Amino acid sequence: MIGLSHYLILSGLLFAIGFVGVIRRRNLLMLFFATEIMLNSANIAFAAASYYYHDLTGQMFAFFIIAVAASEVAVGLGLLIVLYKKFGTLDLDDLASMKG
Amino acid sequence: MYEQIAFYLFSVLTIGLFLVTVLSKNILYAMTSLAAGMVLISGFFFMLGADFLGVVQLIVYVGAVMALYAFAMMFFDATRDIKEKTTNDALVFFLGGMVALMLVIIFAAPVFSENIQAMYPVVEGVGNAQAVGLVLFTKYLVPFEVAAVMLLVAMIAGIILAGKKMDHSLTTNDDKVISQEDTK
Amino acid sequence: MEKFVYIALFAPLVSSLFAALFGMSPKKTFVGVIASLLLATSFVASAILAAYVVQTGHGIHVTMMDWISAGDLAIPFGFVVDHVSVTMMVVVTLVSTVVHIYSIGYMDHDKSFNRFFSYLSAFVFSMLVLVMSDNFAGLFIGWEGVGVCSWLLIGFWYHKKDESPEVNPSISPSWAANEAFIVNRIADLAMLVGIFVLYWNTGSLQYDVVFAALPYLDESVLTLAAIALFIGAMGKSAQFPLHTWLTDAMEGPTPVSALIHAATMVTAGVFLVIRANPLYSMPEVSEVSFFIAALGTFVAFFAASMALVNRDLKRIIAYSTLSQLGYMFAAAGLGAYWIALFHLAAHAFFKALLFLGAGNVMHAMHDELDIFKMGGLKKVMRGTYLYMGIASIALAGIPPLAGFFSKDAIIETAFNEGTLFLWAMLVVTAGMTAFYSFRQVFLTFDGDERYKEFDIHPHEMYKFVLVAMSPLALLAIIAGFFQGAFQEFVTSSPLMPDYVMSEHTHHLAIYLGILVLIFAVGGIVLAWKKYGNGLKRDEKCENSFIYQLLKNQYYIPQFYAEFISKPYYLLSHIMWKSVDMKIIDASVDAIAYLFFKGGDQTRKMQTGNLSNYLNWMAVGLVLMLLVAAVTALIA
Amino acid sequence: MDNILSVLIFFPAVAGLLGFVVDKSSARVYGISVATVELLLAIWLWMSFDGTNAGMQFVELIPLVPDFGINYYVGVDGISLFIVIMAALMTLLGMIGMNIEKDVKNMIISLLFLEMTMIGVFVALDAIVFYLFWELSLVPMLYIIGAWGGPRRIYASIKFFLYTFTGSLIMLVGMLFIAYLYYSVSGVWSFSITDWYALVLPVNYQIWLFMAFFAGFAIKVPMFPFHTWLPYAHGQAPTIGSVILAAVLLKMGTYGFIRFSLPLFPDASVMMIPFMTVLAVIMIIYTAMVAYAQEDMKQVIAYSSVSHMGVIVLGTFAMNAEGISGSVFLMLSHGIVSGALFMLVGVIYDRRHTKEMSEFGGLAAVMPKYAVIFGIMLMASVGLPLTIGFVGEFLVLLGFYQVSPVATVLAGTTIIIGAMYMLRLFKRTFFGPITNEANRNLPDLNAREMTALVPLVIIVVWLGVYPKPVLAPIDTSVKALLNFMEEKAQTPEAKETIILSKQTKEAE
Repeated sequence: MIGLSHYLILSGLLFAIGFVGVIRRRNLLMLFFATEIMLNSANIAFAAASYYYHDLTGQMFAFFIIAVAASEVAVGLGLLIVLYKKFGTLDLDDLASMKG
Repeated sequence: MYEQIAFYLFSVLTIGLFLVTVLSKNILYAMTSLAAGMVLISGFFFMLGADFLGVVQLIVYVGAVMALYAFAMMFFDATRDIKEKTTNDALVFFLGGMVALMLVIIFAAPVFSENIQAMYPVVEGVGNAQAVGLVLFTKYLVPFEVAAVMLLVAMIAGIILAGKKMDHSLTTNDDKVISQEDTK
Repeated sequence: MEKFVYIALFAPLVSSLFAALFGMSPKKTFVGVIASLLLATSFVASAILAAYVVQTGHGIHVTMMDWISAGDLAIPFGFVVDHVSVTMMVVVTLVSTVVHIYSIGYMDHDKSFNRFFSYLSAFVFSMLVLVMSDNFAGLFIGWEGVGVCSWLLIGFWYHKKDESPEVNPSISPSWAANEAFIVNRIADLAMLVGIFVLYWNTGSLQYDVVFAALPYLDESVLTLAAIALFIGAMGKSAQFPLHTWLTDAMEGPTPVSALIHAATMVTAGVFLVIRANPLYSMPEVSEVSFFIAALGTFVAFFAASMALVNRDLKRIIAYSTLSQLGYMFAAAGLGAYWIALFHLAAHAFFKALLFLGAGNVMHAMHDELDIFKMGGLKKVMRGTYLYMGIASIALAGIPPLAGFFSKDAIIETAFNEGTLFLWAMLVVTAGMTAFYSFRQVFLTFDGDERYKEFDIHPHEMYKFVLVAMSPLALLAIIAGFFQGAFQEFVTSSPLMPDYVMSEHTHHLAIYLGILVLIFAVGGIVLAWKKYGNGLKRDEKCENSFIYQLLKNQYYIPQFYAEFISKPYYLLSHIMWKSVDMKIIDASVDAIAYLFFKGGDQTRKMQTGNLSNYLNWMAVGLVLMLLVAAVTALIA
Repeated sequence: MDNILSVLIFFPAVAGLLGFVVDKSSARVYGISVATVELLLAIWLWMSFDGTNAGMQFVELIPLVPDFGINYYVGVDGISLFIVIMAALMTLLGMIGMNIEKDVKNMIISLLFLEMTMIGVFVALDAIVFYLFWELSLVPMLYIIGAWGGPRRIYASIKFFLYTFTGSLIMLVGMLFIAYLYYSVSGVWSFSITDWYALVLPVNYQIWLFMAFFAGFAIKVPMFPFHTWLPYAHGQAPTIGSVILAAVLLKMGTYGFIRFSLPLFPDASVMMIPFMTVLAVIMIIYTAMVAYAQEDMKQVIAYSSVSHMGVIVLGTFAMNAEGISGSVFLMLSHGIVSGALFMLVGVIYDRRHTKEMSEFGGLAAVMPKYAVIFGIMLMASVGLPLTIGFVGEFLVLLGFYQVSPVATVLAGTTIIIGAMYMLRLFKRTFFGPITNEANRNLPDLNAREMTALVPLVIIVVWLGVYPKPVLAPIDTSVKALLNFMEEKAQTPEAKETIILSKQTKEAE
């Protein structure tokens, strides 16, 4: 029988994949992808919790997460475009302008 | 039984697809595999009885977000392989592995007991979409509206940011001119 | 009668404030005149009060208002005019009136004439508060008040510059003033402790309450209170080892020396012991009382020895004052309080006279004080010669002048108490006293006119000044005759135990008196032989060890300078530069520096590269998860 | 006027805000008028204060965050009343005596805000409100030192700010912990000090909390060894800054001990007497010695402040009405006297732009009025009877004698070594011949300076001769405080100490 733990472990694994992406990649677009993965892993966890506890709150959260993710993509992509126009690259190593 | 098969199948596929996303050098592959992974995740939602969420997932992610990414990619000349120095792989996999390990340990451990009380129990005999609607438009009305406004704002922001100086052709003007104009 | 109490007390204050109004303007003679008149008013009021006390036999006690009240402590401004205080009031106001008038002449050419009167009257006010107060705190007000006035007056010529001790032993008036103030403060601390002890054990500071409670107190408490109060008295009365300030205080104008450092303020210590006689008479503190007597005797001898060789006119008189204060303490310590008070009064008259005479000499000699540079002045200064002669005879203890009666009584007391060693010391000291007073008189007024070498043209003081001095001269002559009356008057007070010689002593009194007289006359004769016909320097004697030792005041000032003042300054400097700056402040700064350095080092983490930041974030996340997992597993 | 305290707090602040629109040339007049009105209000407060009532008066309570029991809660008792008046007085006189050309308007506004925070601290009865004003007071002071100070003003102001801020953060933790304890005992949140008074804490908690509050107060006082910010702050601050700093801001620390430490932690306070005594005695003697070695006039007075604050701290822990009343009175007298002394140093600094003693000498002849006022303040500073300085010092030493005679004698050396450094200062500056030609034609005090200084002289003498109008209300409140402590103390040792220390033999 598939239990809550299964889903949570799956969610954790997906989160770890997204996490690897975040720390490994230098391209901003790839970072966005990785972020999406992490968000989705969280959504799975919420939906699973919702299902196993018979409580809609988890779904509500997942729902709002999707809304936030959508906004993030909209704004984030806009920013990426501006950045690309300005610097011609999306590589983080070339964008380091805030050196302390 | 079907449920188990579906779960493991979907899991393996999702993990694989997302790994491709994360590790692929080609941005197009990455995006495609991401889109596929999203579809599979909506499958999980359906399995979990969150029909409405699954539909939203399909529409928003696979439909809207992926479309946005696809359009954005056109700006960035995405067909060629990305040349980037990746962070030291040993470190990455150590950290990633640790995170995975931790999460698995935490979630697998039986300490998180099951005594959580449902605040908004699923109403029996009511469809998921209907139930979601009931909660969403009563208890979560204000957050919902706020989310709506946020999306609107995000949309406008996206248009403004991306749409600035759309009349300039990126291919004819070189970067210097643009950056100079930006600083004006 | 109450109004006379207030008149006597506040007339000097009014005088002081009036003079202060003109403090910054040029000399105005009327300021001095009005101040003197107000002082005379105060004297008259005091005299009326004295007559009242004599007639009725009881004192007047007034409470003006509350001063400090906190917790259970309540200190009023209360004044008591009883047998003891009225004696002091009369002495103080009389001497100060004379000194005020004298100062009109003496300070004639000083541009700070008005200021001087302001200070002088303020001093008298403080002194009256001291003697009239009905509680220890009030006494302390006056105690500190006279200290400040003394500081102001010693440092009156503040504009003089500091010199090396070889040129001027007191370095400068301002230095001497500070020394006097600080040394007195040391004693004041002890006095405060005495006050605290009495308060916490008797619940009050009023004399009557405290004295009534004395029999119920422990021995340790009584001893502590007695010692502490006496240390306070030692400072004011310049007893060894706190005596150095008194000779340095001679930097002040001479009227100040006459009033403050001879007649009144320095006797405040004796007054305190007399005032607190119920405490010092307690059998539990007999050791303390005996110590007072012994120290007094020692100081009498010790100061007289230094006076033997000194060349400074005023310092000789200052040492003599010290010596006489020693006599007073000897009497008080032996329980003969009324004799101490009697000697105090008599001494005030002739010592003030002596100082004022010295002031005349100084005035004549243009502030020259070295008696080796004087001589033969009697031709030009007849009046002064007469006055100083009278005062010196009185001081030397030649009958029938005042000094004989009062001093002889003290010496007799020492004999009567069976303290023969003290008695012998006092007798010898009496001889020394006669020697140095007449050495000074002869060197100043007789013999060759050495001043001519220095191109000085001495002249006699103003007439009115000499007239003003006459009451003192008169009293120096006749005060002794009132010994019996005085005894009867003072000891009729319940607070003043009588002291009568035993039968045995009484029989021997005449022989004892003659013995003292022999010593005194011997001293005078010796002085005449040595100095009567002019100054003959004796190199060998002057270079001898003892002469040098005496001349350098037993090297005590040098000792204080080398082992107290300088090390204190050095230590202060170390405390500041090394401890405060290098240890405490530096450690605070080190902590700040640590943070600053830490920030500076970790700044390198801020590469500006987002990827790098993400890596750090990842590390943080792993750590947090680790913590979460571990705590969860432990729970 | 029931809300006189709110008026007192916020009138200067509102006036300060309005000050932004005042013309630059009339800013000074504006500031002085506002400060005068404020002082009159403060005196009105005194006149309508009931001196026989030991409790809080003119209390105002407006809930701010009811869920956490945070209220705007103010009131005065005998202990705080006079410090409030002194804050208003010193602000006014400081403004009158101020001789600043640069940015007068900003200075006036800073001072008015500072006045608000100072009064706020002393009337606050809610810990959060207290803390708020406590921290806010740092800001105008930081600005005053940093903008108008001497060459090392930035270092000095930052040191001042960070040092005191660190201490008060620890104090805040203590406050929050008390609030939490209160909540766990009573089930309601409250930050009001009067509620906290009712809280009986276990002794070990008391000690920790005492230490937490100690960190805040001791740095502010400043107690040895946390005093090193003070010489810098004074050395670099403009005259007006030093005046306010010495007169009022330092008193916050000792006031805190009386308002918080004693009644909240009576057992810990009693247990800490030896510790506090040692620190206070070191503070008195050590800083007096350091003062003696100084070459700069202002530094002498700065260090002497620390030394005198040591006496105040000592009196606070005497645990009898004599000592604590004396300590409160000494706060006032030290405020008046050190404020005046700093103003006096400012006078000479305005003329010669130096504070080095070696630059002067013989000033008494050139500036007699100045010398007279300086002399009076000097005598008040060394605690001459019939000046304001004596009353407090005498009471403190008297009170502490019951606790520890040895410590009292050691602390009493303040009257000796205090005289030493002050007389040394006076001698080197005012006595002797005029050695420096630059001093020969210095003008004496002008009308403005006299206006600022003469009232202080009058107060010094008046309260020295007749301290009763001030001492009586203080004493009433202090006695109530002690009775309260005695009842609240749990350990028999503490109870015994409190009872013993306020008893004379006679009363047994």
